[in-house]
Amino acid sequence: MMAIIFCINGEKKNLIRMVMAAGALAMLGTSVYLTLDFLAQREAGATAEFLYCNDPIPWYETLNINYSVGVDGISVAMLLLSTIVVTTGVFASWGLEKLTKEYFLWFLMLSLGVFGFFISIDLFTMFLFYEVALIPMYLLIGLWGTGRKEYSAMKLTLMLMGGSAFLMVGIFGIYYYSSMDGNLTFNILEIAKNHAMPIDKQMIFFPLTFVGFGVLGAMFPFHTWSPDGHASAPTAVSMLHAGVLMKLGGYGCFRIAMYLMPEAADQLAWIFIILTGTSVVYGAFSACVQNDLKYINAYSSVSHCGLVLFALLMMNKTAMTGAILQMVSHGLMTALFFALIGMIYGRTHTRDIREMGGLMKIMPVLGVCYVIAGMASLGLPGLSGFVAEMTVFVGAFEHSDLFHRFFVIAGCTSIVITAVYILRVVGKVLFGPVQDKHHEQLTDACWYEKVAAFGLIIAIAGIGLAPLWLSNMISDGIMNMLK
Amino acid sequence: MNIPVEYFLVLSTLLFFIGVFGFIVRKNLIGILMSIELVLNAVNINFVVFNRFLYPDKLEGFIYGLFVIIVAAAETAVAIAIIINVYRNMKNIDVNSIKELKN
Amino acid sequence: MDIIKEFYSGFSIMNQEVSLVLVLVFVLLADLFCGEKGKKYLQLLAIAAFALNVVYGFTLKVDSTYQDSFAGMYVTSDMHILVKNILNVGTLLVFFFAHYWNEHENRSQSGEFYFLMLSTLLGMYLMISSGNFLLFYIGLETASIPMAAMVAFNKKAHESAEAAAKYILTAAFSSGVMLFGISLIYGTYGTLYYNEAANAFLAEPLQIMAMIFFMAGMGFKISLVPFHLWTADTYQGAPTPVTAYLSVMSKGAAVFSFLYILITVFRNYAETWQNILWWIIVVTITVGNLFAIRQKNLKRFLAFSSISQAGYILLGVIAGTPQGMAATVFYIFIYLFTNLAAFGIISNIENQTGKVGMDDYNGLYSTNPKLAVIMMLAMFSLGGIPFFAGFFSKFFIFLAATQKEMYLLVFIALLNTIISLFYYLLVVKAMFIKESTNPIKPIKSDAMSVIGLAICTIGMIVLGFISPIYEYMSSISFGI
Amino acid sequence: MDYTILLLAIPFLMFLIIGLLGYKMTPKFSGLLGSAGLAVVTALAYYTAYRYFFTEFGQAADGARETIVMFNYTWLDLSNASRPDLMIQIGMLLDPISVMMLVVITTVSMMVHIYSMGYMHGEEGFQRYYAVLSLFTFAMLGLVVATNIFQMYIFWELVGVSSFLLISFYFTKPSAVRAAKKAFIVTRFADMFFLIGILILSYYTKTFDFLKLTAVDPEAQHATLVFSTMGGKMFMGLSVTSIALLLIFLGGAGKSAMFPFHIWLPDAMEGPTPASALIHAATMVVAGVFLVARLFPVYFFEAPDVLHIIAYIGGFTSLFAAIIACTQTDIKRVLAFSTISQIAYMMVALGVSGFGGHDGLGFTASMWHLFTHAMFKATLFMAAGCIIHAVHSNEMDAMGGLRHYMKKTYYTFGIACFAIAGIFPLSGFFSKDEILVAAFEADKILYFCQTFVAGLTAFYMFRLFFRIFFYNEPKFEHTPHEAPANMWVPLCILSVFTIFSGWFPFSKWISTDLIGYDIHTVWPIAIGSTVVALIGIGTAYVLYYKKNDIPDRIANTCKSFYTWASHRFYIDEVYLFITNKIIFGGICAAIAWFDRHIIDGFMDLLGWTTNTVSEETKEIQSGSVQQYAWVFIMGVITIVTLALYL
Repeated sequence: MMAIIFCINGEKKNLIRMVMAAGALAMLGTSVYLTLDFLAQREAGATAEFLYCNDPIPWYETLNINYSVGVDGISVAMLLLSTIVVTTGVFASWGLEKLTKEYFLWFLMLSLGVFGFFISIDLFTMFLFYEVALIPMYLLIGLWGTGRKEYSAMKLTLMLMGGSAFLMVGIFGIYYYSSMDGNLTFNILEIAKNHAMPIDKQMIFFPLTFVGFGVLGAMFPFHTWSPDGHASAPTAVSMLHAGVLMKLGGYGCFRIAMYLMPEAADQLAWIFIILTGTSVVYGAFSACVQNDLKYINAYSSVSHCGLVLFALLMMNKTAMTGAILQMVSHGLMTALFFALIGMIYGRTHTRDIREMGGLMKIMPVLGVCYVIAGMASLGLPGLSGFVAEMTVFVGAFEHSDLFHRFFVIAGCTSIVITAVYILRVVGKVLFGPVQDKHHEQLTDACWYEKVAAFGLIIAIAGIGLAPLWLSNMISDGIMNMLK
Repeated sequence: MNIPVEYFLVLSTLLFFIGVFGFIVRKNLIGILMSIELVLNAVNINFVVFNRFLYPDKLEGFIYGLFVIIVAAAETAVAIAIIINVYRNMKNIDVNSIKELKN
Repeated sequence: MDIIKEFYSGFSIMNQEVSLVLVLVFVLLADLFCGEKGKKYLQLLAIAAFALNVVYGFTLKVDSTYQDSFAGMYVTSDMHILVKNILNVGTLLVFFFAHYWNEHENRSQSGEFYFLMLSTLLGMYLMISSGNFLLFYIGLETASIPMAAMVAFNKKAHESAEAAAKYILTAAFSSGVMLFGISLIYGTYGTLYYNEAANAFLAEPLQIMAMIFFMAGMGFKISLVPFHLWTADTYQGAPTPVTAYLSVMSKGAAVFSFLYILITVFRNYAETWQNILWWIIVVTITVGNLFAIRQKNLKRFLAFSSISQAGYILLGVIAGTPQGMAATVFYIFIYLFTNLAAFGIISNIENQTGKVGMDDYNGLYSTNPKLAVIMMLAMFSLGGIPFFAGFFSKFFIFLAATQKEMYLLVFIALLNTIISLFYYLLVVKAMFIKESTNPIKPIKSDAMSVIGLAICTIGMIVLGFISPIYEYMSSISFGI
Repeated sequence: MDYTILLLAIPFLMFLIIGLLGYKMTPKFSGLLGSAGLAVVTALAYYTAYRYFFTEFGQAADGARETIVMFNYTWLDLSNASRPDLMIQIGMLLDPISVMMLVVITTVSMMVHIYSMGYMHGEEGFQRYYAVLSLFTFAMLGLVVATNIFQMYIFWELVGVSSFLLISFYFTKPSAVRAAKKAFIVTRFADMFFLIGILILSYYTKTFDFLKLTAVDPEAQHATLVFSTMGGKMFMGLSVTSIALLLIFLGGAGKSAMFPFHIWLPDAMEGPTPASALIHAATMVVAGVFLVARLFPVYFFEAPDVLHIIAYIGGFTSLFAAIIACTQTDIKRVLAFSTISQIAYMMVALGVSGFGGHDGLGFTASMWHLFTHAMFKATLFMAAGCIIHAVHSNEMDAMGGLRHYMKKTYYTFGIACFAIAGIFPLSGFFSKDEILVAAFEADKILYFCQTFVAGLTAFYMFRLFFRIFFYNEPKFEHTPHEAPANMWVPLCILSVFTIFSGWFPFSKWISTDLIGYDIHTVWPIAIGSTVVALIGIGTAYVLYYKKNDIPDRIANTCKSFYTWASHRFYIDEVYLFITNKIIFGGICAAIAWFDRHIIDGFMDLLGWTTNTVSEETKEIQSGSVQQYAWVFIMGVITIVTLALYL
C-alpha cells in the first residue's frame, strides 16, 4: 500500500487520493470480512483463544523473538474500529492540497502501526508497532497542523515517548520473568500460561507498564499532550489519533499490564482507579469552560478514555466488555467530532465557539451530524455511547464497597456534565442567531465530507441499535482473558 | 648500595604529577609538550623499576620502556608539526590562542 | 630454525593486517610515483584496492573459536575478524564521502589522506586483536597519532589547527595517564599478557587504581564523561570526513578492545568496574544530551550526540555477557551506518555550500528532498525509532543491560532518549517544518557520495529486519 | 409476537423516513404521511385495548387481569458470573396501565398530528417537526410497554431528547435554545438518580425485569419475591431498597416536574404549542407518575416510607404550583403550572394509595386522573394554541372578549376549564373526587391541602378563562378569527373525551392487584370539593369577569408574597446561581486553570529546566585544553577515591 503511493509522482494528487480511498476501502472490506468470519467460526465452536494465528515465524531465535499474529474478539473489534476510522479519515482529508503524497504516506505508516499493534501476539512486535504508530504524529502535526503546531507536536511526541520509556522497562521485566525454566519468551500467550513473575516483581513492573500505556490512554495527570496535540493536528490526524491511537493505551493496559500481571493489577488497582476516576470527572469539568471546539473534544476524550481504563480496572466481565465497547464507541464518535470540527473550521476559519452561531441554518447537514455526534457522546440510547456507558456502570457496580461505589457514582455524574458541555456547544455554535455575517454564504458539506460523516454515523447508530453481537464477541474475548 | 623500591615509586609518582601539573599550568604549547614528556618518563621509571626489582628474570618492562620512548618521539614529532601549524595560523604558540572552539 | 618457522607461521593468522599493509604500501608507492596527472586516478585506485581488502576480509574465518600467535601477543577470533570487517566497511564509506573533498580542496595530499587513514585503521586492528598491553599501546598510538595529522589536514583553517592541537595534546596526556596505569598493572600483575594477568589476581587497591587509570585512557578514546571534553572541539574543527571517521571508527575499535580487556584482564574486578561504569554511563548519556540540545553547528551537535551514543554503547559493555558483547557489536554496526549517513549528508552539503549551521538546513526538504529524507532517517535511527535499525540496536542493548538486573540504569537511559529524541527532532523540524528565506540550493551530489549514501540508507532501513546478522554475532560472541 | 410490534415499528419507521427523506418531500406530504402512520398505530392501540379489556384475551383464570408479555428480545447482555440473567431486553408488556397509556398517547398524539398541520402550516422545518413527533410517539409507546426497567430508561432518555428537539424547534430564538438546554439538563440530572437507582436495585435484586420485581409473594402478602435476598442492608439510616426507590422516584420527579425539578416545564413552553400539548401536558410529563405506578407494589411493600415522601412532595408541589399559576400572565405558563399541579395530584394519589381491592383506590384514581387530565389539558393547550394563533401573543393583556370571534375554541376551552375545576358531571370531577377520597382515607392533612388546591385550580383556570374570553377587549391589530377546521376538529374530539371519560368504570379495569372492584362516589367529599371549586370560580368571576381594580388591590395588600409568587419564588435564580456561579465559575474554571497552569505547566517546566541547564552549563566546555586536562585528572582521582573508599 505504502509502496504504491510511494511510486506515484507527487503531482498527481487525485490519483493518490483514489489509490488511498481504494486501499482504505479494501482494508475496511477485509476487516468486515474478518469480523463476519470470526463470528462464524465462533458459531462453529472454534474455542481457541486466538484465531487466525500464524505459526510463529522465528525472527531473532536467540532472544526468542517471533513474528506471531492472531486475533481474538477484542482485537477484531479494534481492527474494525481502526479500519472504519482510517477509511473515513482518508475521505475527511480529501481536500488536503499541501504535500498530499507525504501526508498520506505518514498517514499510512500510522495506520500500519495501529493494525500491527492490534494483531500482534509477540511483545516485541507489539512494542515495535506501538512506536511506529507514535512517531508519524510528529510530522503529521508539525507539517500539516494549525496553530502552535510545532510546540504541540514536540510536546505530544516527547510525552508519548516518555510513556514508552516506562513501558519498555516494564516489557524487559516481563521478558526476564517470562518463564520458570530459563527459556524466556516474548509471546504473550506463553507468558500468561507460564505466569512465572513473582508478586513482588509484579508490584514493580505493573505500574510501569500501566503508566506507560496510560500516558497514551490520556490518564490523569499524563493527559496534557492531548488537548494541545488535538488542537493543532489536522482533521484526519486528530480523528485517527483520538479515535484509534488513544485506544492503543487502553488495549495495551489490558492486554499486557493486566493480563500478564494479574496479582499486581488486583492489588494496585485502587491507585489507578483513583487516577482514572479523577480523569473521568476532571476531563468533563474542564471541557465545560473551554472555548475552542477541539479543546472541548480533547477534554471529553480525556474523560471518556478515563472511563475506559476505569472500567478495565474493575476487572469483571461486564465492566471490561463495557470498556472495550467504550473504546469502540468513543473511537467512532470522537472521530466524527473531529471530522466535523475540521469541516466547520475549514469553512469558518475559527474554532472559537464565541465567534460562531446559527450554523444549523447555514450548513444543516453538518449541523445535524454534529448534534448526532453530541448525542452519542452524552450517551443517548440508540447510539453507541449509551451501550458502552451502561455496560460499564452496571459492571462497575459489582464492587459493593464504599470506595468503588463512590467513584462509580462520580462516573455517573460525568454523564450529566457531558450533557452540559455538549449542549453548550450545540446551543452556541449551531443554534441561536448567526454571529458572523460572513458565515452566511458558507456552503454545506461536499460529497467526500458527507461520505466521511455518514460512514461514521452509520457505524455509531449500527452499534447503538444492535449492540448484542459486538458485546458478545468482545465478552467472549474477555472470558478467555479472565480464565 | 641499594635503594628500596618504594623510593623509586615515590619519585615516579611525583614526576607524574609534576608533569600533570605542568600540563595544566604552562602557557606555552612547547612547555605543555615537555610536561607530557615528564609524565611519560615517570611511566618509564615505573616500568624499569618494576622490572628490575620485582621481575628481574624477564625483560618486558625494559622493552616497554623503549617502546614508550620511541612512540613518544613520534608523538612529539607530530605534535611539534601541529604546533608549528598553529603558529602559522595564530602567529603565537600561547595555549590561550587555541580557545576559539568552545561551548 | 623451528623458532623462525614458528615466527613466520605467526603471521599466518594475521591475514587482515597483512592485506591491509599491502594496500597501505601500494597506496604509498602509488602516491610517490604517479605524477601530477596521475593524481586523479590515485583516489580511485586507493578506494578500489581497499575495497578488495574489504571483500577479502569477509572471506576470512578462524577454524577454532580462539587463536593466538607470538606467544599470545596477537589474538584473534571470529568476533575480532567481524569487528575488523565492520571497521573496514566504515572506512570504505568514509572514503566514499571523502572523495569529493579530496578532489576539490585537498587535491595535492589525497594520497597522504588515504595513507594516514589506512594506517590508523591498521593501528585499530592491532589494538583490537592485541593479547598484550605492549601491542595494545602500539596499536593505540598508531591509531591516534596519524589521526592527529588528519585532524590538522586543511592547514589553512584556524579551527583545524586548533582542533588538531587539542586532540594531540589531550591524546598524549591521556596516553600518559593510561601508561601509568599499565605500568602499575605490570608492577602488580607481573605480566603484560592478558590471559596471564587474568589469573594473577590479588584484590589489592593498587590493581583497582591501575584499572581505573587504564579506564581513563580508554574513556578518552571512547569520549566518556569526564574524559570527553576534547571531543566537541576536535569534531567541529576537523575536516568532516575525518570527523566521521573519528566518531565511528576509533570509537568502535576502542569500545571493542575496552570490552575485551575488561572481560579478560579485569574479569575478577567485574563488580568494581560495573559499579564505576554504571555512574559513568549515567553521567555520559545525560551530559551528552544536555550539551547537544543547545548546539547550532551540526558537526558539534553530532559530536555531543555521539558522546551520549557512547554511553548507550557502554550499556552493552557493562553487562559483560556474551549477549552484551553481541549487542555492543551490533550497536556499533548500526551506529556506523546511521552516523556515517548523517555525516555524509553534512559533508556533502558543506563541500558544496560550506554551510553546517542547523538554521542553514531550514526548508531543506523543499530544495533537496532526497538528502532531507536520508537525514531524517538517520536522525530517527539515532533516536531509536522503528522501523529503522537504530530501534533494534537500542532495544537489544537495553535488553543486554537489563539481563544484569540494571533496570534503574536502563530507565535513566530511556528517559534520556526523550531528550535525545527532542534534539534529533529539532533537525527534522528544521528540514521539514521550518521555512527559510534562502534555503540551500538544490545540490548535485557526486557519484561516490551517492553510492555511500545509498549503502547507508539501505543499511539503516533493512539491517534491523535481517536477523541473521545479530544471530551470527551472538553465536560468536563471548563474555565473562 | 404479533401485530403489536407494529405499535413500535411504525412510528420508528415514520421517524426514519421523514427524518432522512423529509427534505425531499413537500411539507404537506410529510405531514399527511406522519398522520397516516399514526392513524394506523392509533387503530392498533384501540384494537389492543379492546382485546385486552373486553375479550378473554386480557382475562386471567381467576377473573383478574393478566399481564401479558407479547415479545421480549435480548438487546444487550450485561450478565456476569454472579448475575447470570442481567440482560437489557426490548419487549412489550401489556397490563391495564400500559394499555390505558397506549390509548392516551395514541389519541392525543393523533390529535396533535392533525392539529399541527394547521398550526405549523408554513413553518420552515415542518418535516423536522413531524419526524420528531414520530420519534416522540415511538419513544413514549416504548416507555409505557417496557418489560424491564432498563428498557424504560432507554426510552425515557429518548423521550427526553425528542422533547429537547421540540422545545428547540425555533432554534434561532435564543430563549428557545436556553429553554431546551434547561429542560434537557434538568431532566438529565434527575435521570442520573434514576440510573443510580436502577443500578442499586439491579445489583441487589439481580434483575431488571418488571415481572420479577413486582411479583407479589402469594402467601405472606408483604415482600415481593426478589427482595427477599436484599435483607436489611442499611446505608445512611435507610434500607438500600428505600434509597434505590427514592432515587428512581427522583428520576420520575424530574420528568414529571415535581418540586424541585419543576423549573424546566414552564420554560419548555417555548416550543410549538401542539408539541407542548402532547409532551408537556398530556404524555411525557406523566411518565414519572407512570414509573411509580409501574413499580407500585415494590414501593408499597418495600419502601412505604418513600411512598409517604412521594405523597408529601406531591402535595407540596401541587400547592406551590397552583399558587404560582394564579399570578402568571402568560397563558401557556399558567397552563404549565396547572399541569405541574395536576401531576402532583396524581403523585399524591399514588402516595396515599393502599394495596389490593378498595385500598388501592388511590392507584386507580391517579391513573384515572392521568387519563382525564391528558384529555382536558390537551384540549386546553390546543385551544390556547388556537388563541395564540389568532392574536399572535401569549400574553393575557393582548386578549379579552374573544368569545365573539372564536366560538368553538370558546366552548371547548370552557368545557375543559369546568373539567379541570372538577365540576359534575365532567370527567375531572370523578377522577379528582376519587383522589380526594383516597387522600381523606389515608391522610387528612393531604386531603385538606388538595381540596384547597382544587379551589385554587378552579380559580386560576377561570381567571384565565375570563381574561381570555370576557374582560375588556384590547384593540387587536387585526381581528382574531376562528382557527381552520383541522385545528378545531381535534379540539372537539378531545372535548368529547373530556366530557365522557368520567363515566368509564376505571376501577373495573385498573387496580393494584389487577382485580376489578366497585367504587362509589363519597358524596360529602364530592360536594365539599365542588363547593370549593365553585368558590374559586366565583372569585375568578368577581375579579376578572370585567376589568376592575380589585386584583391590583389584592396584589398590593400582600405585595411581597405576590412578587415572590409571580417570580416563581426565585427558584430559577437559585439554580442559575448554582450552575453559573458555582459550577461553571467555581469548579470548572478552577479545574481548567489548574490543568493549564499546574499540570501542563509542570510538563513545560521539565522542558524549560532541561534547556536552561544546558544553557547554563555551556561554560564547562570552556575551550581551554588545560581545563580539559584538569577535569580529566580530577575525574580519575575522584573515581579512584570513590572506588577505593566506598
